[in-house]
Amino acid sequence: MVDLLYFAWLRERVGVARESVETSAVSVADLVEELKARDPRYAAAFADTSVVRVALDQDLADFSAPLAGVKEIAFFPPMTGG
Amino acid sequence: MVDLLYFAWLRERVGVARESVETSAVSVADLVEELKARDPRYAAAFADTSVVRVALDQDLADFSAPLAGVKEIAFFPPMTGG
Amino acid sequence: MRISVQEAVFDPGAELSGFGAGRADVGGVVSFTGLVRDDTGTLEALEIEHYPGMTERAITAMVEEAISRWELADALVIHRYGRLDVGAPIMMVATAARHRVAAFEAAEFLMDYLKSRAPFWKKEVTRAGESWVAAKDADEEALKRW
Amino acid sequence: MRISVQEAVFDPGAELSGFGAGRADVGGVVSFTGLVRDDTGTLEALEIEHYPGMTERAITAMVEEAISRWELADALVIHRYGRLDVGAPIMMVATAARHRVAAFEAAEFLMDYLKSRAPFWKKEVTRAGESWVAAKDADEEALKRW
Repeated sequence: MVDLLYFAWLRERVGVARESVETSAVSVADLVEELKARDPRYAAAFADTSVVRVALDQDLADFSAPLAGVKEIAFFPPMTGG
Repeated sequence: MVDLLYFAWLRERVGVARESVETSAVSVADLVEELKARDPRYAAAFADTSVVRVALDQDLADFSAPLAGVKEIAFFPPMTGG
Repeated sequence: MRISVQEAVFDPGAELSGFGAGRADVGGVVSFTGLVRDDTGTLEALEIEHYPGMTERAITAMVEEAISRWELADALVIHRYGRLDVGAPIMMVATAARHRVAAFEAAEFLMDYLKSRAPFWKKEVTRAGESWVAAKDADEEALKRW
Repeated sequence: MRISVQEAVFDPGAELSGFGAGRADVGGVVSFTGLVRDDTGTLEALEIEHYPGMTERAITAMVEEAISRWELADALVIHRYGRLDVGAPIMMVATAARHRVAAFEAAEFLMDYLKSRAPFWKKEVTRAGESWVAAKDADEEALKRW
């Protein structure tokens, strides 16, 4: 089981802020494909992954990053702090 | 009559902060030569004019600037504000 | 160093008071305060969402890098989340260094990283509706200078 | 805008409080505070001489140029003269603008000009004696970027 977190408009499109999922995806990109196939809400959220950022256990990562050992995966739009 | 002002180490070398002089010098450079000829204190103060700045009526000027109409001439080292 | 991620409003002046002061090895202190701006006259509030846990972690890493790179004597970051009024402070950065150039550069570095690498998202709430603020290409570009 | 050339000590935090705040057109406020630094552990005081009249005139011209060039909403310059203790504030600049880059640039422009174009002269007083601080070539060079 891995925790998925969504922020900002990704949270709004997916409809939840946090969920736990069972997955055998080996990379972030694989997981995103799995989610998109599962429900139109995910397909809408991940329609354009060029505007989606990902953090693995609270560190920014690439979509090609492996998921082995990761407990918390967060998806969000480009950050707008400051 | 024109007022001459000296600041920082120029003031210390000339020995006064302010004085009024009668001069027919047409430029700052002419005035400096006149002063240097008058007394060793001025010769010491103006020994290296590359480290002397001048303001005419409180505006920075060049040594070649004309003195016509000027009431206040200030000599000082490069500024160290901030 | 002090890092605070908070909902409460703060007073930038009170935060600056005493920061980097009274020590012999600090020649310059720079502060930046970001405020809620209303360009159109229709903004009711700014809502800021963040990622608790990662936020503090990401900011700590930035501040530690700034301290070591510019040999800062001290650094401060405050960043708010939640609902913010027009004109209110959003965040603040302060840096203390021996020389002014280091203090300025470190503050600008922190601002550039907070903009694009700290997990905050801004939403503008107007009478006409709500919209997420889009990240600017210029902000991403700004990171390249460091 | 506010310009103050003064002998009295001031509190940078108190000066920053309210500066550029509570208005809808300001997105960023930058402040710089210069403090008396003691690199050798022998400094007893910094003595600052200035040219009354020209000082205010020169600073006003710089601030007016910064306001028009960066479309500042507000600007503040405080600069002390007389005898200053180690760790005490020497001077302060603050700028308020729509965007952070303008506020940073305007503050750095003012600092660069105050360093080399405002008629102040610093003397270091140590137990071993007194010496005038020499202007740095780097400070004169810094003006070229503007």
